[in-house]
Amino acid sequence: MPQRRVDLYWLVGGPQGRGVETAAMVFLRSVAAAGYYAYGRREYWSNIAGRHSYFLGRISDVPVWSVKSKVQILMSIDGQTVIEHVRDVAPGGLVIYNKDEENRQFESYTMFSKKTMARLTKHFKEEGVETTVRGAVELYRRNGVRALGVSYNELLRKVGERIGIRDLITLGRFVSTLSVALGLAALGIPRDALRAGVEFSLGKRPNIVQQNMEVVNVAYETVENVFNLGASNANRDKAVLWNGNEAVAVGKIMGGIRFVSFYPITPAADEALFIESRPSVELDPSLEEAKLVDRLGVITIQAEDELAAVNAASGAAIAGLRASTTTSGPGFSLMAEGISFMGMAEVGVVVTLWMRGGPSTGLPTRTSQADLRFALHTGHGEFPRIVLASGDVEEAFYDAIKTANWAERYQVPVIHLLDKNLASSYMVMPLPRYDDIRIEATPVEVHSEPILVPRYDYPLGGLPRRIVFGVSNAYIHLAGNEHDEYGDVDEDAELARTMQEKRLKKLELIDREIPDEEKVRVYGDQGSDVAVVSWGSTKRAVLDALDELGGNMMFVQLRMFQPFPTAPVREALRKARRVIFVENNYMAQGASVLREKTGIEPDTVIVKYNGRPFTVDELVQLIDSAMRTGERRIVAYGEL
Amino acid sequence: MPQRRVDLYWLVGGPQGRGVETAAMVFLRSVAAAGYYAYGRREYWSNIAGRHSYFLGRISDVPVWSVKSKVQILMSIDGQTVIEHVRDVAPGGLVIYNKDEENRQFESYTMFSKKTMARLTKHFKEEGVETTVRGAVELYRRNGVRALGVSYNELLRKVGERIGIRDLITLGRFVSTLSVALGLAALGIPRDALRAGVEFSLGKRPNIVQQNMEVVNVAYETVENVFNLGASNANRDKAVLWNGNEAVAVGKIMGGIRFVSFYPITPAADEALFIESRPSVELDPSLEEAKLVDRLGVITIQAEDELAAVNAASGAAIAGLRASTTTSGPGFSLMAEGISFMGMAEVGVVVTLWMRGGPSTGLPTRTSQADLRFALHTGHGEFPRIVLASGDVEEAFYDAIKTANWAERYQVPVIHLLDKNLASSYMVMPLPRYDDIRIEATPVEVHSEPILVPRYDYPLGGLPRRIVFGVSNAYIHLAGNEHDEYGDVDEDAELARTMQEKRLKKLELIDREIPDEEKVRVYGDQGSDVAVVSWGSTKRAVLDALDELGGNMMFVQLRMFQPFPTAPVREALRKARRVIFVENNYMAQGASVLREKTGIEPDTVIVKYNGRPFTVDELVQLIDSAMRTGERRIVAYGEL
Amino acid sequence: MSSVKVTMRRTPADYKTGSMPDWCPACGDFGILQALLNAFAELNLDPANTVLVSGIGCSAKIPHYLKIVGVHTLHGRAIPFAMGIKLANPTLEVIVDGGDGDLLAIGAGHFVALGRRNLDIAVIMHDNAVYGLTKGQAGPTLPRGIKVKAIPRPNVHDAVNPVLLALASGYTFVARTYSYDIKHQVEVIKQAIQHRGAALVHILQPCPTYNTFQTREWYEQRIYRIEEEDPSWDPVVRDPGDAWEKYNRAVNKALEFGDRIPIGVFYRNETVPTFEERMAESIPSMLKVPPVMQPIATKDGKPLITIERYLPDRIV
Amino acid sequence: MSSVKVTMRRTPADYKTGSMPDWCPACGDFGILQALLNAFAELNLDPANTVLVSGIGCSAKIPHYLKIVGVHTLHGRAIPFAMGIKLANPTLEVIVDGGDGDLLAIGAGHFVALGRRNLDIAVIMHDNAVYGLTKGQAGPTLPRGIKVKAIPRPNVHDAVNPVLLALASGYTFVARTYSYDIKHQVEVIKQAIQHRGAALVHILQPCPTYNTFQTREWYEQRIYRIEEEDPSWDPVVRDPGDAWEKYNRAVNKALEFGDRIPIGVFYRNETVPTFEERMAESIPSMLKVPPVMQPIATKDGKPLITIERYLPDRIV
Ligand SMILES: Cc1ncc(C[n+]2csc(CCOP(=O)(O)OP(=O)(O)O)c2C)c(N)n1
Ligand SMILES: Cc1ncc(C[n+]2csc(CCOP(=O)(O)OP(=O)(O)O)c2C)c(N)n1
Ligand code: SF4
Ligand code: SF4
Ligand SMILES: [Mg+2]
Ligand SMILES: [Mg+2]
Repeated sequence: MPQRRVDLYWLVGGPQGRGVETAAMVFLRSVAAAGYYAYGRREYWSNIAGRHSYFLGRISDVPVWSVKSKVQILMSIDGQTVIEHVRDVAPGGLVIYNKDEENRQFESYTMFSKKTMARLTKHFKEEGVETTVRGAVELYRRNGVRALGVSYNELLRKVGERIGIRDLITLGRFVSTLSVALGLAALGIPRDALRAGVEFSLGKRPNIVQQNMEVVNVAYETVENVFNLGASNANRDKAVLWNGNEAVAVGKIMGGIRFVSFYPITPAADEALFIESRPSVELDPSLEEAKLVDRLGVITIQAEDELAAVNAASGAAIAGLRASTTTSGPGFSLMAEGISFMGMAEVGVVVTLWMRGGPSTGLPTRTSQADLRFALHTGHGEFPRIVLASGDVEEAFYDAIKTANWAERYQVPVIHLLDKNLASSYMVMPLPRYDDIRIEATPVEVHSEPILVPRYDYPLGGLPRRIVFGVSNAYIHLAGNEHDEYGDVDEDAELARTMQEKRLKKLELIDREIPDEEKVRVYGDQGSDVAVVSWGSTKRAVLDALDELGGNMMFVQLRMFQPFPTAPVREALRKARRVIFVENNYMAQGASVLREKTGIEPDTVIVKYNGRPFTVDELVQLIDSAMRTGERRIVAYGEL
Repeated sequence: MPQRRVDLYWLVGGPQGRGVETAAMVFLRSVAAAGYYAYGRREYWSNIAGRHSYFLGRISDVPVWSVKSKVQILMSIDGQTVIEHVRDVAPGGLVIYNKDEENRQFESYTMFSKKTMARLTKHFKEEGVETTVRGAVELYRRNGVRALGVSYNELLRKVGERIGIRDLITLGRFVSTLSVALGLAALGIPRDALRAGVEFSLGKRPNIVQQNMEVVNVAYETVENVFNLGASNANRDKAVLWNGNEAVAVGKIMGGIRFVSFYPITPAADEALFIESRPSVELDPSLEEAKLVDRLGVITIQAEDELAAVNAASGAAIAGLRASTTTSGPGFSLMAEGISFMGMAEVGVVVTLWMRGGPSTGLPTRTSQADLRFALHTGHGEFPRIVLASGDVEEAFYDAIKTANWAERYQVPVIHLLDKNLASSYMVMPLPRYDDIRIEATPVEVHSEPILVPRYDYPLGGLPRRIVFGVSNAYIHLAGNEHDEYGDVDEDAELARTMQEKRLKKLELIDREIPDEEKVRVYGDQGSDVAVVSWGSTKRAVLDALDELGGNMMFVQLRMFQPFPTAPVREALRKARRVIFVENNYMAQGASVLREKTGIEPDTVIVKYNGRPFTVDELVQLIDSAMRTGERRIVAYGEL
Repeated sequence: MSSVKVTMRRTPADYKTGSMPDWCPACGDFGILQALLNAFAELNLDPANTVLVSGIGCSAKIPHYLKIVGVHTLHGRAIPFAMGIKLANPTLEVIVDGGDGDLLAIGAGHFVALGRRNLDIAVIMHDNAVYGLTKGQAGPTLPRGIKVKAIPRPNVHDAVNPVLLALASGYTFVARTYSYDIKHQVEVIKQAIQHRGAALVHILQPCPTYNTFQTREWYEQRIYRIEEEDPSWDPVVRDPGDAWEKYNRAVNKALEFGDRIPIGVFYRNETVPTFEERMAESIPSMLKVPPVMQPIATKDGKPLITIERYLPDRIV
Repeated sequence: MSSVKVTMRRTPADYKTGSMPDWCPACGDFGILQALLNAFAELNLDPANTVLVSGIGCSAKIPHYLKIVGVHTLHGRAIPFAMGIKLANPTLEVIVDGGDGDLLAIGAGHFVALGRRNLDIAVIMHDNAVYGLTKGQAGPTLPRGIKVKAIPRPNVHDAVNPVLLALASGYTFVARTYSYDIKHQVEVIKQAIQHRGAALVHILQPCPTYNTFQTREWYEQRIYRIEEEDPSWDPVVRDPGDAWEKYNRAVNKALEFGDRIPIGVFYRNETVPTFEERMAESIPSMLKVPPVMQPIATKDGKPLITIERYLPDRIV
């Protein structure tokens, strides 16, 4: 991999529903077209239009998937963005803003969070500047940030002249392209890369492309190339630009999942909707399998609620189809009973849980890692389950395939833990290594005559039979009550004990069969003095922070929480003199599992629970502080 | 307390719906009338009529609440009972059976569990006796049990002659009274005590009482007094005869709960139905409060599902009423989202969870302690909660009052953990010490003018305001989304952090305010070498087992699991050289919490997960075996 | 319904909070908010005794914009919360606001159960036929085969008819109105609030952002007022004997939903006892002293009841 | 519906398992079990391709007594499970059995949603108006004011009318029958199974143990066959143009439930596309090769699709 020549942090913001997403997509696709890897995390309110929303990202020559709390370039669609992010640009950085809004008071932005506004008002007052966009610009300058004000109206009028549109309101639709084009010009991204960006986010209709390219032209005429990036000389391989929702959706399909049920909920629904919009997959006609069907179908069901979603997926899995349901905290809460049923009836379903800020409706569009314990213990009674947490979009993709295999093989609920940070964060990801992917189909029992089959007649430590309805020629009974081998209800005490043992012994089988490296991964030198332990989407920020910190440190990523890899984790941490646990929640849930399962007590937990993920610089500072002070609990405050 | 002069174990069984419950109630009330303490646990199938059902119990001069796996007297309504319990009578004991059924084959009992029948068939074959009631009788005799066969038909005809009923089918309704009357006669319980028993379970209609007393007479004429108990000379104080469902129901009402929502489910519904059948409570007219209302009302709502039940209780609590909902595993699973809401919106509701055999529908009428972890972690996101487990019916009663106080004061969900073993086990319980009961009403804010009040404006470490709708003259906003002090939705990062802290700091307040003895109780000498640790309804069996074992042993009862009393538990176990954890589940969940919270690893866990509670003798044997062998995990098999 | 303390006459502005709605421009919810403000003022409701319970959705944000008691609950569960509140204190005015998804998809079971109870609350349904807040998926009232802006394929579900479902479930007040018609809404909402029993106000609420099918124009071409077309229309049951016929007529009217959409009151029947009244049969004190005002203990915190008194037959 | 392999003619006894029902003596469920046995035999259903999905309740024990594929699920959730099964393999015959509590209290939301989907399954509702298995609490179809054996006070809920609710929800086959009338049941159940679309069979099922009000006698005094009273009764929609009128007639007939209780077919309309057909619009292969039979990987376990092929526009 080439040296990191370019490493730049960016932010684009504006009112929700007024093109922030479009802008970010133009930006990401453009820098990708220029040959860079890139990353962008979306932050937004639970609101359709008007609230402040932004993308925070990074571009580099190598794959990247983390951010810092200060960016080099801030592109703004509106003045509120300029105000909200007044502390978020690094000295020497650049903020591009609309001069037309300079005089606007805080209060004129009617959807400004009361709390944020109050805090910023205090800050502005303390700094002695007026509570307007102009005041913000003044503060940027004081911090050594270059503030580039241009009149968006003037530029749009210029565009209008070229494309024959007069009306400023109509021209307003170009403001998103304009805002990032100004930034891309300042970065020195080759202008023609922006065509890909425009086509990607606005479609290829020539008229639209041409109009937007005029916006680009005007921007490039207006702003000088400050950062001088040019095209990347990294010569990277083909990659895919997607977010976690999409990576998991594609992973599922690749992993053979053919049924995805959901009830709309942030940040899970986009995964299902992605499949729903591409429900039929054309096979490569040269494949043997294409003779049977030329187009594979993936059923997505928008259920009437999550109770229907989880149990419909169970139904599909019972019939023999690889099935999944996807949700977030509130929906997952409603799935507890259905998951317990899977445990009892031995049904394998992938339950994808995109964690968001809780409890209750909480912060529906913000991130968190606060559902680990709930995922581990959800559903009444005791039953085997697999709980796996992915560390980044790439892992999430591969894990979607693996979890599909496991659910079918072990006939247990498989809870795939992800979060909002992964869901709506985009990255340019190297294409998968298809050769490393295995779809492990479990053999199906097929009988020549219709026959009664005892589905649960399998040896202790083994697996239940795999029956496919309409294929196996078997009639079976299946029950959520305690049952005998035939699935018929019985309450005999000995039977209850042995069936319970059969089911729960599957956990040991799973533990034996799944390789350790799926369960826990160690980055850096196993013999390091200091171990940072974490799980889920904090992975990249931790790795980047350790990179910056240097020194004798390793990162232990916990991936599987049930069955928990006690021995490998103990081994990984055996030599560590100091253990620091990092996670995005209040209660340090991962650390509590570590303690419960291994007896290892972290020296410090670093937690964050304001709905925002860790940034790299925050971790650098807090890990360093943990090392110096030995504090037992450190809370991260970063607001980006 | 007097010496234990009488200590006798009993069982009465028959087909569900053919008077087993009536018989047991006649029995219990009769021995109570004779001055004894008594206990009886009900075992039954998830079935309305026909399956084998029985009560297993004990009578003594002192309060008792445990059983052994061998009884001294077995009273049978049908032959299946005689067959099923062939190993359950102690040598020297007595089995009373119906000679008319002697020739009946196993298969003639059409609702015999297939599994149980198969196992018994094997046993009978091995013993070389025929698979009939007669074969069973033969086995009893071989085990040194006296088998007393009488023709029930003959006796009923004799009764019929005296009360003027000829038809044997009609006379069949007396078989339940007959079966226990025969037993009570053999025990030597004074005949007039049975009048109380009959009136209690069949009502006081003179005709009915007289007819049944004739049954009693015939029984007493038929059977000689074998055990010679007579009336108790213990001279005990007034007591109450009830089961756990009833004790909790009354505890709730006494604790000020005025709203109980439920959706029918075993073994919780009987608690709500008990209140529903006594919804209006007449006040002692001499009370000051009786001037305002002469009859207090307790609202019970049969909801359309558990989602409605939990959220309706939340609604009542939000309005300011003490509210509770009661359920079992499947229903509790459906309440997860509502409980998470309580955490966020700060609503105090007592959620009574009667655990039963799981997962899923599981063993709906059997016991288990497998929902501890789920109760601790149910609901997405992080929020404060109280989780308390009661050890016996007496504790359950007092705890129902305390949890009502706590829910109101702390405005958090309070999960009261109980189980089927408590729910439908009857005991003669000493009357409560009313002077020890405190109903701690939290002060209500009342304004003179309607005014907007920030419900969540309270200091870190404090408690939210208590507003009662229609009383406080306040209008407030309340939300399950993250919110500001006014309950209005805001997503500001700093606000999210501080609100999260406010909510979760309540846990520390709760921990400080609630005395340690509510959280953990130590029985026996703190300095003992051996500590048996347990929680919930195993308490009495453990205590009785330790009594029998003698030696240097103490019992540590964990009661509160959230907030967990880490320091007191560590202190209690500080000197123990050996820790043995006993619980009614597979995964040793209580032990895992102990490990997580204190770092203490039990030397042995003794678990049982066949839907049946521990018996005393089983524990005596297994604790002893743990001591001798040091095995890490011991599974109990007892089937009674 | 409950009596309202009249201390002063309030204006719609008196019910406004400082919070600005964060709905999209021209959202139909603005009309509903205005109608509520007006209706509250015209009824002069006491803000401290008026409780608005909402679910989750664009619609469900409404309590934050109203100076009354506002309880913003869970998606689909507003009705059970409202039931708890109303029973805890039957003197409160309790109103439920929710979306079509909220009340008829995830909440359909509670919607039906409320009819069976005839609890005295008013349900205001913001029907935009989409899931607004989750970005425009098909709602339960969107007709089959229609592809609105944000859904990838035409809707595969049939629409449910809220008025018919309410009638089938036992609501004793059922009406439909339109969110851009403030006057009509205010009339209907006032009646619903004043109605003694379970009331449904089905509001046709354009969502300009996502419902690109049932737009303002679409509705305005179809809507008509029942009583304008049929001046003899009288939905009110004055005598239990009339109920059958009026109910049948209402059901038949409800079936009409297509090229022509009737708005107005379909059915109103106060001869059915409310749930509170049914409960009070076994708990007589409930309607005299609201449960929240009943004592729970003696002054010094001792129990008000004893087992000896409550359960004499269990004493042994 | 799906084609049935006819290998031999089966008798009712062929569908019996060894398990003995543990219902109470004279329970109405015995009649329903017999009717299912007969209907299955008359339709000669392939046991391995016939799936009976039940909830939880006395009623829900029924699959254990039948030699077909039996899936005994969760209280209230049989319909979603059945949906997953049917979509995974649309060639299966899928039948749901449940109680009134199962389908109309805790499961009411799914009951309504099934109508909106018109998924090709048949729902057999055992309506005993009580919660049998939990010992006799009031079920959602028990009339208000009635006190049956095990409830401590007269029922405070109004009854819901399953036939009306099904019609309001969009079921395209709606019928009522009576559990002691095997012949009538068999006829109706057969039609429901053969119907292409969502079918409800509402079975009046006495529960001699707990429903001491709606007894055998009670029902038999009230029940009449629609087509006997009105020989011109024709509930079948043969042309989409007839649907409106037939639906209206069915709704009006459904309103009748009191002193006289009509049994028979209320409505049958096969002109509405089934959910499977609607889904197949975007997934054409689904009805050709059932999803469970479609390949998920190459023979050697490699993916069948690549990102390059599936998402060409995302390649950068
Ligand atoms: C249990 C649960 N599932 C899903 C969601 C996500 N969610 C939020 S709003 C909404 C739908 C909103 O639609 P509707 O009720 O019609 O209200 P509208 O936004 O259209 O006013 C959903 C599904 C949730 N909050 N909780
Ligand atoms: C979630 C959940 N809640 C409650 C129960 C308890 N439960 C078992 S059967 C039943 C009701 C049965 O009534 P119905 O559906 O009418 O069937 P029936 O027994 O009358 O045939 C209930 C509430 C359960 N199993 N699951
Ligand atoms: S999405 Fe629709 S319903 Fe929601 S605020 Fe916007 S216009 Fe209104
Ligand atoms: S309780 Fe009723 S429905 Fe259940 S088996 Fe007995 S008679 Fe049948
Ligand atoms: Mg909506
Ligand atoms: Mg029923």
